[in-house]
Amino acid sequence: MDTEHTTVLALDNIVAGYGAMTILNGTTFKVRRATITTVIGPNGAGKSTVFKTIFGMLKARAGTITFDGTDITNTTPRHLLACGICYVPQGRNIFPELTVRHNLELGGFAAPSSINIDERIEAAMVRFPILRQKADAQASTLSGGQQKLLEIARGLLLDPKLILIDEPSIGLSPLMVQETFDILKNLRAKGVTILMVEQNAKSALQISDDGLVLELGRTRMAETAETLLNDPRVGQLFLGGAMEPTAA
Amino acid sequence: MAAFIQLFVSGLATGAIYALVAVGFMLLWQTSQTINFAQGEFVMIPAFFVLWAIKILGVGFWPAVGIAVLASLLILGLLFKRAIVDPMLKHGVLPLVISTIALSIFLKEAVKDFYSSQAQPFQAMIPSEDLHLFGAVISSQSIFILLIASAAVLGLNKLLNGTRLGRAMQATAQNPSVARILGIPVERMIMYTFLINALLVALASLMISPIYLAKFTNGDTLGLAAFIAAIVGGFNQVRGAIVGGLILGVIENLAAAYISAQYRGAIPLILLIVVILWRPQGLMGRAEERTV
Amino acid sequence: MTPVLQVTNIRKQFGGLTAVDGVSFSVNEGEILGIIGPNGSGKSTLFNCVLGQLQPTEGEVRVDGELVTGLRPCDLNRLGVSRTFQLLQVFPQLSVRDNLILAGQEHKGSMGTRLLGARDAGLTEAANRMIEFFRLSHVADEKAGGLSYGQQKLLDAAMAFMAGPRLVLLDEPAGGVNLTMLSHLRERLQAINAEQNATFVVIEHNMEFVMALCDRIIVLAEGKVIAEGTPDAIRSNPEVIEAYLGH
Amino acid sequence: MMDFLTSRAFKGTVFALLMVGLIVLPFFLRPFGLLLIAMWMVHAVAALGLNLTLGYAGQISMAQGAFVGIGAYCTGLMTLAGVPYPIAFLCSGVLCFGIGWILGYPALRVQHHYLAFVTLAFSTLVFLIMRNEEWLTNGIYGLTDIPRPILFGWNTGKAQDFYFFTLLMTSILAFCVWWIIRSPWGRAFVALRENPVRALSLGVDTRRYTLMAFAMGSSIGGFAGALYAPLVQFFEPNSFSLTLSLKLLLMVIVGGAGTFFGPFIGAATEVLLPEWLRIAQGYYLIIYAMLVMILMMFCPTGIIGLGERFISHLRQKKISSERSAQAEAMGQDKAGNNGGAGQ
Repeated sequence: MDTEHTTVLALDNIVAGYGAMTILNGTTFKVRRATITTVIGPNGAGKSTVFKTIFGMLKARAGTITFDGTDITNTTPRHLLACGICYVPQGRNIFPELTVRHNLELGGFAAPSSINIDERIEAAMVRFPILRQKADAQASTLSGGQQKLLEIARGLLLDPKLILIDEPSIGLSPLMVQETFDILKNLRAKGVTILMVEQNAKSALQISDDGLVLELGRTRMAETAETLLNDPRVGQLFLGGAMEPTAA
Repeated sequence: MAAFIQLFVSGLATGAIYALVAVGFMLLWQTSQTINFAQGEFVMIPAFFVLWAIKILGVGFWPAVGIAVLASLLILGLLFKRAIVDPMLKHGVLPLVISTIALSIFLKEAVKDFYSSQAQPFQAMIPSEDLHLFGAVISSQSIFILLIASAAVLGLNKLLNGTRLGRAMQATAQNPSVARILGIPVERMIMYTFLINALLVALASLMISPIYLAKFTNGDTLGLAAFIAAIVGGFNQVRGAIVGGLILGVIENLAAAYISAQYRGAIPLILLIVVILWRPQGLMGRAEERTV
Repeated sequence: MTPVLQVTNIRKQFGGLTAVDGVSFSVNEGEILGIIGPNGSGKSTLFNCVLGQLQPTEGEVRVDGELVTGLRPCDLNRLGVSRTFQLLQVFPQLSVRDNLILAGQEHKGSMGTRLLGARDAGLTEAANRMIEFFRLSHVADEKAGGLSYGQQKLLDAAMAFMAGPRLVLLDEPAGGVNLTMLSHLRERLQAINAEQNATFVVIEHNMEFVMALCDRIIVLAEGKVIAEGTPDAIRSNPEVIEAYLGH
Repeated sequence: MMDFLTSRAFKGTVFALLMVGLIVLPFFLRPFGLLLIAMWMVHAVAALGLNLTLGYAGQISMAQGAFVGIGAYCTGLMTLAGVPYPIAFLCSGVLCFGIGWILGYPALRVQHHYLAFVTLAFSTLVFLIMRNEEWLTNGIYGLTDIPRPILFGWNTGKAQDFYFFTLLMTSILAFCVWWIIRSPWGRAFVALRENPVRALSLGVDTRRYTLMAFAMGSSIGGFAGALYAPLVQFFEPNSFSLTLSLKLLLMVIVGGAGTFFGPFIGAATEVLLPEWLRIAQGYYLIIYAMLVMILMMFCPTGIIGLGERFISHLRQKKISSERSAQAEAMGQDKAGNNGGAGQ
C-alpha cells in the first residue's frame, strides 16, 4: 500500500443481507487514510448495505471489518462513534420537531464527559453560519439542503476520523451539492477519511482520490478516481452487459 | 353563570387528570408503539398499593404513598415493559393489544379477589374545603388537582424539552433508527418513558381516588377517557393529549348538566368517532408524512 | 392502430416536489417497452399514476383509446390492465394455487356467484396451467410465504397473467432474483408475449435483463423522458450515460 | 402418524366424534350442564362472526358484543310481542347486517388502532342506548321471560329440547361461515388482510369486501344474540357491555384467528373451562388472563397455532430421525463396500 496513505478501513469478504436475501456476497475493499473514496455501482449493487453493515445496523454473516487495525465487525453504533466513525445515512435524518441547536446537540450524545458539547456546537455554528441563523427554529423548517448541512454538522460534532456518507447530493440543488462537496474536501485536508456512496458518480469521482465499483454485492473495480473517470467501461456498467468483453 | 363556572372548573380538574393519563398513554405509543389497554387499570392500581401498604405494613398515609409510587415504578413501569411489552413487540400490534387487555383483566381481578370488591374510601392529599369565587362554589380539591397536574405537566415539559436526556427521548420517538446512529441508547430512553408513565398514573390515582373512591372497576372509564383524550388531541403531540384531556373533562361535565346525565358518557364517544373520521391526526396533530 | 396504452403529459407533484414532470409515451399491441432511469427519476410514481394507485396532478391515461385516468386499480384491472410491484407482493398465507385463483376470480361472475358458486370459481384448470407454465408444480400446494424469493417473484409475475390481461406493467421483476431464475423469468415473459401477443411495460434496473427483453426503451431522469429508442441506441446514447453518472 | 394428524380423515373423525358427543351428551348431563354447553355454542357462533371480520379479513372490531346485544334485544322484543321466532331470528341477522355495514365505513378511512377505538366507542354507545332508552329496552331491568320457540310443533321449552335446537342452529350457522371461508370470498378476505394494495390491483374490490366482512361478521353476531335470548330467557344491558366484546376478541385470538375451529376452542376456554376447573374457582379469570399473556408471548397464533407448531415439531423429529436412519444405513453400506473393496 501507499506509504503516506495507510489503510484505515478494510472489509474482508463481507456477507450480509435482509432475511432470505443476500445483498453483499463477499465484499472486499480497503480505504486509505485521509482520502475521499467514492463507491459507485448500479442500483441494487449493495452500496447502502455496505454502510449499514459497517456501522453495525445490519449483521455481517461472514467476513471481517477492520478499522485502524482493530476488528469492528458487528459492533454497536455507540462503540463505532467512540472509535471515531460517523454515519450520515441517505435521505432526511433530522429530528423534525426539535430545534436546529438541539438536533446538533444530539450528535454529541455519545460523547465522553470530557468533551464540552456546547463548545462544539458553537464551533459548528461558526463553520455553518446558516445553522446559527436558524438555531432556535424547528429543524423541519429548514430547506432540504440546509437539513443535509445540519446532518453533516451533527455528524462532525465528535470530530470523527472516518465519515460514511450515503448519497449526500440526492435532492439537493447543484449549488448545494457543490457546497457539500467543498465541505468534504476541507475535511480531507484536515486528515479525515471519507467514504461516500454517490449516484452523481462523475462529480463525486472528480473530488475523490479513489473509486470503488460495486456490482451485485462484490467489488468489481478498485482504482484511483481518475482511472475510473476515464474508463469507458464504467458508463457501460450502469447500462449493463458491455463490461465482460473489455474486462477480459 | 355561577353554575357554569362551577361545572367548568370541576370539569377542568377531571380533565387535568385525564390529561396526565393520556400523556403517559401517548408517550408509550410514541416510543414503542404500545397501545396500553390496561392504562385505566394502571390508574386504579396505585391507590390499592397505598391501601395495601397501610393495611399490611401498618405505615401511615404518606409513607404508604411513597411505597405506592415505588411499586408503580417497578411494576407498572419496569416489569410491564420487560415482561409484557418487550417479548411481544416482534409479534406486532395486535398480540400486544390482546396482552394488555388480558393484563387489564388480571389487574382488575387481582384487586377484586385479593383486596376487596367494595369501593374503599381514600384519603385526599389535602383537606376538602369550599372556596367561593365569583359566586361559584369551587372545592379546594379541584384547585389542588389543577395545581398538581399543571406542575406535573410543566415538570414533564421541562424534562422533555429542557434537558439533553429529554431531547434524546424525543429523538427516539421521532426517529429511532437515526437516534441509534447517533449513539443514543434507544432502549434505555424507551424504558424512561415507561417509568414516566408509571409516575403519571400513580399521580392520577392519588388525585382521583378520593373523588371516585378506590374501586377495582375504576379503570374502565379512566382508560377510555385516556384513549379518547389522546386521539382527540392527536397521537403525536404531548400538548395534544393535554388539550384533549381538558376538553374531554369539561365537555363531559357540561354535557351531563345541560344535555343528558344518562348520556354523559356518550358525548365523548361521539366526539371520538367524529374526530377519528374527520381528522384522524387529532385536533392538534400533524398529518403523518406520506411515504412514497 | 390505436395504441394499447397511451399516456399523455402525466405530471405528479408531492407538496413542492415534482416527481413526474410531463411524461408521455405509448405502447402498441404486442410490444415490450422498458422504462429505465436512475434512482428517484420517478419511474414507480409514473407507474402508480398510470395504474390509479395515485391520482396524477395533470395528464391523462388511455387504454385502447378509452380514458381511464383516475379509475380505481380494481376497475382498471378488470379492463385488462395488470401489474406487479417493486417489492414482493404475494399473499403469504395462501397456497400458490390459491394465490393464482385469487388473481383470476374477480374477473369471473358477480359477487353473488362468487359467494354461492364453485369454490375455485372454475379457475383450478387455469391456475394449474399457469403453475406448469411458470414451473412451480412442485410447490403448488405450499403456502406462498414458504417459497424462496425467486419462486415468489415468479408467482408474483404469474399472478399478473391469470386474468389474461391485455397489458401488463411489471415493476422491477428481476430485483433480487438470482441468475438462473432470471433467465427463466425472461424466457417465460417472452413466451407469453409471443404466444398471446401480450403487451408489457417493464421498469427494471437490471440492464442486461431489460435490454434483452424489450423492443423499445424510454429513459427517465428527474421526472422527464430524456431518451427513447431501441436497446442498442439507448446503450450508446451519451445523454443516457450522463443521466446515470451525473454531470 | 404425524401426517394423519393433519389429514382430512383425521379432521373428519374428530369432527364426527364431536358431533356424536354433542348429540349423546344431553342424555347424561343435568340441565345446568346443558345450559353451559349451549352457552358455549352461542359464544362460539358470535366468535365465528368476529373471526370472519378480524381473523380472515383483518379488520379489528371491538364491537362484536354489541351486535350480540342488538340481536338479543331484537329477538327478545319481537318474540315478546308475539312475532314468530323464525321471523325474529332473521330480523336480528338482517338488522345487524345493516348496522355492521355502516360500521364498516370507518374501516375504509382508518385502520388498526383507530379502527379499534371507533368500534370500541360504538360498542359503548350501543350499551348506553340499551341502558337509557327504557321505552324500548326496559333499561337496567332488562327483558324477562323471553319465550322459547315452537317450531313445526316442536316445543323447545325444555332444557334438552332447547339444547338440540341450539345445536341445530349452531351447526347451520357454522356451515354458513365455513361455506363463506371456503368460497372465493374467503380468499378475497384473506387477500384483503394480507395485502390490500396488491388485492386491489388484482381486481379485488377491497371497498366492497371490507364492508361485507363487517356486515357478515356482525350479522353472525346478531344470530348468536337471537339464540342467546331464548337460551337465557332473561338479560339486561350489562350482559352486552364492552366486556363481552373484549371477551369475544380474546376468544378469537386465543383460539386462533383466521382458522375455522379457533373460535370454538377460544369460546371453550372462556365458557366451559372456568366451570369445569374446580381448582381455580374464583381465581379462574386471573389464571386465564395470565395464560393469555403467556400464550401471546410464545404463540400469537393462538391455541390452534400452538397445535400446528406441535405437529410440525413432531414431523421435523420424524424426518430427522428418518434421515439419520437413512444416513446410518448408507454409512453401513459404504462401510460394507469398503470392506468388500479391501478384500
